[in-house]
Amino acid sequence: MTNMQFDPFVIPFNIGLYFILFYVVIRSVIWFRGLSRPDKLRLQRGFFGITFIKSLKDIFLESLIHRKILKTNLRLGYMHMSLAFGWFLLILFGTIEADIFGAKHLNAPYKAIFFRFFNPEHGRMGFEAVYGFLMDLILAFILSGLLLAILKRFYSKVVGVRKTTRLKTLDRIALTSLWLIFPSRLLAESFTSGAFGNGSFMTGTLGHWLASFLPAQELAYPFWWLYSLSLGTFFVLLPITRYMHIPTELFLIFMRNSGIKTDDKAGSYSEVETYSCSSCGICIDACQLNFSAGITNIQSAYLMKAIRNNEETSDIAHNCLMCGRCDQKCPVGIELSPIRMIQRRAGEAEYDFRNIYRGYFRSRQSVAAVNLNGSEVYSFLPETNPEKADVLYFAGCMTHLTPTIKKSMVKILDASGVNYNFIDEQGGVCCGRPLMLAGQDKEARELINYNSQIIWKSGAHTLVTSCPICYKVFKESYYLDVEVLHHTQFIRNLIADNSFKMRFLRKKVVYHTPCDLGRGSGVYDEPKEVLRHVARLEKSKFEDENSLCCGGSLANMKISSQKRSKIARDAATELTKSNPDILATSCPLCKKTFSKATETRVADISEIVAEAIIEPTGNNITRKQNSLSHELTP
Amino acid sequence: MNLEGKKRIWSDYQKEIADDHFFYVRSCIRQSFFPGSEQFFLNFMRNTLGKDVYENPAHTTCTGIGYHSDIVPSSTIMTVIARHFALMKESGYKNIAISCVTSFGLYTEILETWKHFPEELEKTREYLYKATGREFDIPENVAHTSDIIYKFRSEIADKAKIFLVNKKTGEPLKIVEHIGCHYAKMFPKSGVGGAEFPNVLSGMAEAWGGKVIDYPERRHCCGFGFRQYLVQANRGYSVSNTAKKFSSMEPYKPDMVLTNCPGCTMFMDKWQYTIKEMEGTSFGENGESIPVLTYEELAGLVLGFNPWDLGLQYHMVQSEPLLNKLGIDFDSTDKYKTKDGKQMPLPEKLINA
Amino acid sequence: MENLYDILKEDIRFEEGLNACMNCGVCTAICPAAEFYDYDPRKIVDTVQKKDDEEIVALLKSETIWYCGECMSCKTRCPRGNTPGFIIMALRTLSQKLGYFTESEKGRQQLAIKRTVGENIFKYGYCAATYAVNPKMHPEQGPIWEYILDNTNDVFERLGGQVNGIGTGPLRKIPQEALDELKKIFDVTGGTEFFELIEEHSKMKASEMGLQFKSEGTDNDYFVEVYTANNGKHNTHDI
Amino acid sequence: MNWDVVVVGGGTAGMEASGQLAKAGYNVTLFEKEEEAGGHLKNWYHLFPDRRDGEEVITYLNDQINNDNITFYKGSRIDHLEKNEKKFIIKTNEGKEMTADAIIIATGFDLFRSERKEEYGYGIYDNVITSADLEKRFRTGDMKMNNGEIPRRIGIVHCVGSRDEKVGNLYCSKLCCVTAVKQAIEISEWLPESKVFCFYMDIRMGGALYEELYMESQEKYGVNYIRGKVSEVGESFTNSLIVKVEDTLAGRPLKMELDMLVLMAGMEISEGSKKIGKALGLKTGENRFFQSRDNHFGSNLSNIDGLFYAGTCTAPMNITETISHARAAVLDVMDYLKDGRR
Amino acid sequence: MGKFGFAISKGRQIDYEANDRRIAEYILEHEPSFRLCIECGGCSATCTTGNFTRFSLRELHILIKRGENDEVRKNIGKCMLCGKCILVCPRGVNTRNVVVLARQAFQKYDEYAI
Repeated sequence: MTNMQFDPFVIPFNIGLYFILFYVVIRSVIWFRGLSRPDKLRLQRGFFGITFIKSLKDIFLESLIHRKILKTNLRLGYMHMSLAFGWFLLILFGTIEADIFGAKHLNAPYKAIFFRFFNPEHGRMGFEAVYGFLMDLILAFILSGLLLAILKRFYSKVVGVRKTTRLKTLDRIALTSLWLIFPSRLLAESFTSGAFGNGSFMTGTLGHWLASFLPAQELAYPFWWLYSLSLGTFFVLLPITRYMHIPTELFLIFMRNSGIKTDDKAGSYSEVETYSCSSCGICIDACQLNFSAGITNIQSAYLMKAIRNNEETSDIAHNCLMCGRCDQKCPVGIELSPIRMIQRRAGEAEYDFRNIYRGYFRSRQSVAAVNLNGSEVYSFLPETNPEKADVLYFAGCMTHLTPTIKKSMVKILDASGVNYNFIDEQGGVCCGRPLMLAGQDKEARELINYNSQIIWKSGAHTLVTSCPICYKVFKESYYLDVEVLHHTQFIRNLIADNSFKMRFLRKKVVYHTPCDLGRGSGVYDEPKEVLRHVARLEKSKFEDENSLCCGGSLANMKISSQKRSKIARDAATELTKSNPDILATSCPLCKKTFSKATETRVADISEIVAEAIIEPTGNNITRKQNSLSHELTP
Repeated sequence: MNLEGKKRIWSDYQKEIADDHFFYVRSCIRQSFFPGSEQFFLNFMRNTLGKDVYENPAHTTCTGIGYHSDIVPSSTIMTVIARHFALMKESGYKNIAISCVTSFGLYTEILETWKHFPEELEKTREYLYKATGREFDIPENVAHTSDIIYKFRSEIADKAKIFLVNKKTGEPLKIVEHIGCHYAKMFPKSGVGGAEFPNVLSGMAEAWGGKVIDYPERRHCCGFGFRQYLVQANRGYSVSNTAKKFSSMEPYKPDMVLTNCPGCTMFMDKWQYTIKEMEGTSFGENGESIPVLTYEELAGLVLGFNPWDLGLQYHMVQSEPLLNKLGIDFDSTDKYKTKDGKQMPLPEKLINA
Repeated sequence: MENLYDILKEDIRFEEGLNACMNCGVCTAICPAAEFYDYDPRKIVDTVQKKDDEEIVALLKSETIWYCGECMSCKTRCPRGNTPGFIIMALRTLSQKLGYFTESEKGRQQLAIKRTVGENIFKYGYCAATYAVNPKMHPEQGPIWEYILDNTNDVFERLGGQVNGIGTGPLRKIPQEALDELKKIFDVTGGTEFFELIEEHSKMKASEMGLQFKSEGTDNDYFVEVYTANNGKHNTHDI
Repeated sequence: MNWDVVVVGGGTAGMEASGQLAKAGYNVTLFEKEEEAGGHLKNWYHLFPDRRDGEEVITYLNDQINNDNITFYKGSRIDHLEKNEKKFIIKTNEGKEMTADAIIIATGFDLFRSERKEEYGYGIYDNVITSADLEKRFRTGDMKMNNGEIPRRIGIVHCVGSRDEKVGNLYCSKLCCVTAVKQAIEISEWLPESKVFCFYMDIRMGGALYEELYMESQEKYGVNYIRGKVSEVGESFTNSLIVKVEDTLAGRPLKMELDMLVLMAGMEISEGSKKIGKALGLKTGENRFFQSRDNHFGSNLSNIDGLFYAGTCTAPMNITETISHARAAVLDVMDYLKDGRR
Repeated sequence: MGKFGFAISKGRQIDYEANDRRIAEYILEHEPSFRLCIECGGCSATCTTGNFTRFSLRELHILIKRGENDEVRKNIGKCMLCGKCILVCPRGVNTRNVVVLARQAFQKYDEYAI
């Protein structure tokens, strides 16, 4: 039987294998076709460029080794790695083995997979034995991971995740078949080696022992069937289960590395992203709605699943703080928030917003052009002609509810001696981001046009805002040829060129990075720089990318006020563990939310700075007299 | 609906109504649109009951319509009314019988005002003397002519030729009453039965065998609204309010509307025509409109007067359907004849005709 | 100028009508005008009791004070013993005294009323008289009305009328002395002066609006304008 | 010391006062015009805000007056009451005659007679009932309308007979708001399918836990609140009630059909109080309740030495306040009867 | 107007029976805090839109509950969703979601489609 070339039990495996290969090829063609023209070019360039190498590296590190998961959670990482990487090795070395020891070169894949069946005599001594040992080792490696996986399923704490993703029936079948693959291989090989009295440390020993009280010869064959069957089922089910993420992630990595980004509308890339989600559950752990508010069915993993299954997503999509913590943590690097935004927009009337996000053209003409289509909903907004100034200060709606911030900013601006204009002093028009977050881009567009008009009519070169929400939208969605600064950045510059003197406050300060300023816009350091100038800045457990959300976020349409305050209390408790004198932030909304949640004084950086400013002698204030007499009451 | 409860309320509002020797003042609208009603009242009081009702040729309007459309100052109307009191005094009368609800409301209001603001009374005395050299006393008894008919409702019942019963079915006639806002809404005590459940008309109707219907918009204004009717541009308000009332009473299928105030009578009659013209809707049974009668006209019918001497033929909504229900055998040929029996031309496009 | 609230206070109807409003809305609930106009008597009372001259001036020039039908249903139920109707009458009088009434479409109509009802008082001794009700100005009176006017004497004779006759009865001729007394009363009590005010301000407004104006009668553009104009904006507002 | 103190009125205040005096060893004579003590409390099913059973309080009060120092005369009225320089002389309708060293007047309040708000049609339209009627219905559990059907939409009218010049009561009866909220909740519990609408001018939730109850009524029971005083009630063709009100917060008149209307009758000084007040020339305030000598520190003192007020004969009060007020009256009596004071 | 020179107008009275309250029910179903409003007007006072034009969320809130949908439809679009009202509301009503839901509801019941 040495030269046996074929046995019917390999059929299931073959069917599965060729089916999935075929499917993946077709699917990738479709995805490629679905890309926008520029993205197609990007991908081609990416594929035939040096980025190719990088992609390979990433694939190795992320898809096989699962570096990111390993970083955040060793046990979970090991689980993923052992399965992915182990399997990869098994296939690799299996093929080599078949190639070296097989009857001839370039065997059909099944020859490698079922090598021991076709070469039962193999591996008694010498190099063969060593190789056999290696193969056993790999299998053991996989099985160890598999053990973890099974434990995770029934007892998720083992791998250190608080919450594990829920499954649908097909996933279950696929999962079982996946679990069956390696044990059945183990048993199949063991029985075979048992029957032939060979095999290495694991298969050999086990086989020997089994053969001692079981008819190994007869039992081996059914287990080879089982092995092939489970492989086959797994492959066939792959496309309709979450395990599609295994092949999909490869494409994702290529696309990302070629510089493709998530669009504002559903497209190939967002689809590839959704399919790349392995439901590892890291986003669930990262989500404050989960661990503070006990809302456990809206996290990104569930959103991805809902999208994959074409379920109604609007409730999930809108019930999110958009803090971006999950984006940061996602091991696959899926742009979760942009995908959520796509879902929020889905409900609304079709509107092409690409230009605004990308800000392709940023000339005044284009603004004028855009303004031609005029306001429909907000036609009541008056024509305004702001007085000319170098710097514009736009407090923002939320800042109007925190008058101390307004007051402090006015003090700072006055002290700085810049020629500025407080454009929304008497209450301005909303920046438009809240509408966007609700998915109502068309309406947001009208407000953006309106504000853009005012901004460039004023002829200013810098726009300063106190509200990270406004800051993000000014940066991303306005066609402005002015420099947009958050007031922390502006103050940092002022300090840099000594615009005013400050005394050092003997106060212990912990800084909370607002979501839209930090993760949302990548502004982490300037605020801290400023704080270091005026007070003693302490670290907290939640710094920078890892910072928490205050819970006040406008992005969540659904959450109740009670749950908001729960989130705020938990976050505040974490941040004030070191009993700072001040919990500093740089967002009026965070300030307002935290003020209600903690005994510690909560202050915006501008307030602290204003406190530290040493009043300039003599009046070098260049701000218009009329706006000097300043209404501070909310 | 619990009648006992109503009775309790009515007992709280027992109004003092003089028995004889009335000084009669006419109404702008009643005399111009329903002269037959005023004639019946005098005729009935004088000839049937033998009471003394005096009408002074020199009495005039109270200017109430002008006052309530804000072109007549209050001091003016007070003095005009004072002049009527002067005429009373001169001709030796102490009880005034007022044919118009708006006037009645104003007489009551002004007498109240003089109580609270004696200086106003003094001012009025001066004005009147200055203007006419006349002097006046405060009347002892102020009654609307409907109060008086109400007072003598059982006398009428005794002399009744017909009762308010549907001859064919034997059922009592379904009557919707409309009091008129100025009768008691301003001074509930001044009206028989008060403001919420006035008894002045229902008392008559029930005394004469009819059944009064309460309907959701019973208390609602007829829609006159003075300036809201007097100026064409505003009449939408007036007609809309009437329409509201009628659509509210429609489901009860009333046989007639019994009114207290000449204005209301005219509007509820004429607006039915207008609404029919505008929207083609009529509110009575089988496409007919609902006859609107003054209490005098109704009393007249009960006493067996000839409907055409009461002037029913000069309403826009003709009352034949009602007369038939009551089983009154009227002479249609007599309908449009002059006093001395000369045939007049026949009007066209009347309702229910 | 004297504080407008105090001037209003001098009007006994205002004195009577306004104690203190607690905005319960019992008046508006049953107000015939509130139903067919964008009108809320409660708000008027509330505005007036703020004693703010600017707001009162705004009222005097507004349409809203002309919506009330003076049915006085509001007097019956007010838990604070106010009478919005009286307050409005006082406001209307003041608006005419100060000439503000011509600022509003509804206010301008005062001329039409003066020229019809007002004149009737002197002509016939009554606010309304059969032959004063012109079918062309009163189409809603229907065919019967034209009929009555064509046969006034016959109709009234049978119903006890005295068309232009001496003595008593409907449509009788009011003795000249009586009419003179009426006129005299108007002169003495400021009624005549009030009429003249209305004429005067209307005349000014007419020229301002560039409309033909005659010192009497109904056959001139300004009269027709005020008698018929309706901008259709009287029963809606924005939220 | 064996002073004789007469307490007039066997309601909450009278019973509590008698009990406290008796404990302190005074000889108390308690007069109640009805055959049973307990006053208005007898008719109340549940008390606000905690919804405890009124019976429990009655039981407490009965234990209070179950004391050998108390002589309790049921069904007896004071016909004659006068004071010579030292003692009060009392004659009752049953001809009893006695003297007293001090007197506590606890003659309480009457509920406003809702018939007097004619426009609401109490006693005229079926299914217009008062808050007291509703409490009775809660006891019997019979929530049906006259036609035997279950009311699907129920209206509650606040301020009936309170804050109303038309019935001569300008004052706020203070307890009707919270009673309305309590009853709205109870209705919703009896008839979960039905909707409740409260028509109010102001929601006055002055007491502890009142506002919470109000919020609960919205949150848990979906009770609707419409700001506006009901102007008139009529009957529709189908015999449902039609209320007309201004939805003042929308600035528009509103018309609504209801199956049942509950009138929150306010509090007025009782007829009994008036009689005694007349007989003795006791001062009354503009609200016709007895006027205390001082609003802040003499609310139990009358204009006659030795005669004291307890409870709602001086102003609307809830049970808690009434009991406290009664105890305060007892302190004043003791102080008055201290040796040497007389 | 026709031959009379005036017309019968539709009343302004809110006729509770005649009105359609599906919009309100839809909102109540998805945002229970909608019940908690006590009409204090805080939202209207702080409102960004209200700063520019006559727009009262408080008033709209009532009209929604009464089923005066035409007026709501006319005005609801003016809201900028800036969210100040949420921070002001003493009863923790999720005012922003109420607006969003109202807009959704109007789209849902297409006879009101905005």
